[in-house]
Amino acid sequence: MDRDTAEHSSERLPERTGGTDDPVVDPVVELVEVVAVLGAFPALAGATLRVEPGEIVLLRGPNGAGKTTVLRVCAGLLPVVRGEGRVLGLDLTSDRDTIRTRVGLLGHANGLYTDLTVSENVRFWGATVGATAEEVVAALDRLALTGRLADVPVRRLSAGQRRRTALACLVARRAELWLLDEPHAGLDASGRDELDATLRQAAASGATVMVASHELERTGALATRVVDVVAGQVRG
Amino acid sequence: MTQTSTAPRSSDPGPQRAARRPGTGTTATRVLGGVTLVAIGWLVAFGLGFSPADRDQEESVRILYVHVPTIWVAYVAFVVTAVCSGIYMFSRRHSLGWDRAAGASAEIGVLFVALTLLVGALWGRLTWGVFWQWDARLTTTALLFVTYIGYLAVRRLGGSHHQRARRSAVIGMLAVLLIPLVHWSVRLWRSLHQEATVLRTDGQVRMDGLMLFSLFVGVIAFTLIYVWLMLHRTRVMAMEDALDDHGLEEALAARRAEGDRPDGER
Amino acid sequence: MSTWRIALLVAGKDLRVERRSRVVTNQVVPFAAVTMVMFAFALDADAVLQRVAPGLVWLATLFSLLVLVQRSYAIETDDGALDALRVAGVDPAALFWGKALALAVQLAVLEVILIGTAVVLYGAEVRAEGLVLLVTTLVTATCSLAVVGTLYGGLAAGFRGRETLLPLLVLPVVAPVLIGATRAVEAALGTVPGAVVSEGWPWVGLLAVFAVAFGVGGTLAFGPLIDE
Amino acid sequence: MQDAGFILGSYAVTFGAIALFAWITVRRGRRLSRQVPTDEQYWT
Repeated sequence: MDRDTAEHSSERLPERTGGTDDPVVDPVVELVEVVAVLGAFPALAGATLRVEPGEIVLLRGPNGAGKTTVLRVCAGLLPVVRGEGRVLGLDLTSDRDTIRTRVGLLGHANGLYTDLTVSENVRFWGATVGATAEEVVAALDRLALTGRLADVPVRRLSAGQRRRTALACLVARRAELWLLDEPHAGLDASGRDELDATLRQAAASGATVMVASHELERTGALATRVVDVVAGQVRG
Repeated sequence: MTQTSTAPRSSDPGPQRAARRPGTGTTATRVLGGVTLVAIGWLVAFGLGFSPADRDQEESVRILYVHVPTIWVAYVAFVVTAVCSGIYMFSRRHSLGWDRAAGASAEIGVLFVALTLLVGALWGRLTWGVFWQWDARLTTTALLFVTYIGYLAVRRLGGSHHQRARRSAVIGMLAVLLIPLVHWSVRLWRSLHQEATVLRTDGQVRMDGLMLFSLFVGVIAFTLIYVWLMLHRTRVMAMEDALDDHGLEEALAARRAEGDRPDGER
Repeated sequence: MSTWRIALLVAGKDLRVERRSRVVTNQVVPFAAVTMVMFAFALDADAVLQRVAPGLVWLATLFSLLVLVQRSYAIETDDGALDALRVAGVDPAALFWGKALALAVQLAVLEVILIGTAVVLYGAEVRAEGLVLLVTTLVTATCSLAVVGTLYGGLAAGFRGRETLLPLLVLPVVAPVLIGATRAVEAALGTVPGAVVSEGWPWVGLLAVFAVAFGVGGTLAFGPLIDE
Repeated sequence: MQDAGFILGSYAVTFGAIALFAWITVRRGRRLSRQVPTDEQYWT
């Protein structure tokens, strides 16, 4: 688990670790005919997907197609019922615990403690993976959550500001694979620009990004590749 | 492997299906069932007929021959639940068969404890004049009953089979740990506050040979009942699980067909 | 990060949420106090109340425990934080101990308040020679209740109907704690005529065994319980 | 027999309840085994 800790500038985002040791570039995500269920419902009825390092992949599809489930499976949250999956070179059935420490997921819910302030939330989530104080400050800067805003309890924020706080938590967590579920929802124009910039920068510094969205005109420009999700099936 | 075994059956299902009566029974369980019925007959004959009345308890001692074996077998059932849970959790294969055995055993155990409490209340009314006494053993048994009701509730929480198995295995192992703890605490509780009369709620009656033999027949009969019920209940559970899996298969096909419709995007 | 540092982080977070939201202070403590008053209405005799005061204190604590556990997991599930904790790869054992620690702190405060209430309302008296026993009992009973509450609360957290499932699971399990803590406090306060302080110590032993058993169980089993 | 009602009653309750449980189990088994493919029924 030695991460690259050299020289943290405020603008720098995490580097993928696997690449330096391993010259052969493995795919970050590799799903083969993966089936996952929510209760008794097969939300994912066969997903085959390959994502290379540094890509920004857009998962496109109508509501209920299974986009969220793809992300939750890749985060190691939902078990793979059938098929095979590897994330960051680790098996999705046997190494889920390790995978979880190395990916970051922004789901429908923000995963924030609404009674705590913005900075307290970011500090807490950063601390769960051992982020330093500077990294937390950098993450807050990155999403323009500075000044008075940083000390406001999350329950008093707008939906867009909460989304930005959740993103800052994600930045502080230094994930190697970013999984974002409708990240633009609720953001205003400037928030969207900040989000896009953050994601581009993450990808540029070696992280891989998967975004589920139905706002094509917004995410289409950002994504390096678009993958369709239809009726629980993914081919890409 | 499954393919080779299913092929001949599906090609020629007629005679095979006709030969076998549908259900969870096999020749072995039918024989076992017969033996169990004979044992129950013996128990009734000895318990109600041949065995003598007790000096103190008089005729009411006859209740003992069903009362004591039910609680003994219930304890065995809960230990089996814990052992099967442990095997499920710690074995490499995490075979669901162990989980189903644990669940079936707990169900039967709960049934037997319920019967113990019910019959015990009847007996208590006869010998003490009241249905319930806050005696150590009664209290422990009542708590045991509620604890395993909770275990069965956890089994019904939903989710995948393995989720159910993991959760209930944890609860099953903790619950069996609780038995000595509860027993000890309740014993201590009552021993410090001695009742005026020492009540006898257990089988610690001085017994003559025939009474002891009747009790022995009772234990045999109830153990056989337990085994017979276990066999059938685990098989029913296996089919319930299989039906669930089958439901998933159909749901998968339906989900895939949804995407293949011509108006689909692809 | 080590398990203990994460546990302290989680506990600190829980306590900070409480300090900000004041749900326990403004709702659970009054609830417990009202319960104590209701007991007095139900058992309308001074002598009886004084005698059963320790039992009523622990009964009120148990009811409050259920509410505290619900609250402890409500803050995790309200905005999907429990999922986020799992994705963050937080060690389940650390999560268990963190939440148990925060719960224990809240319970301890509540118990002190309840004993104070018993002194005022029921006429129970804290005697000097029983003070060590009283404090030790409070600490061990609190640990027992906190680990059991955290363990079963985690199991019930993700489900509809958890409000009813939790009491069904927890109450039979904590019966030994209720018995043991009640008897130990009776011995410490001398509410029962002829009670000697030394009679209370075996009960503290029982509580300690209980706390250790469920502490170990929770450390090992919390992961499978909260995972999907 | 003295107290015959209680004694016979407790025998009847015990075996009655067990028989009921057994009957429900077997009946459910019959119904399910028609729906579940034979190769899933490992005891056959």
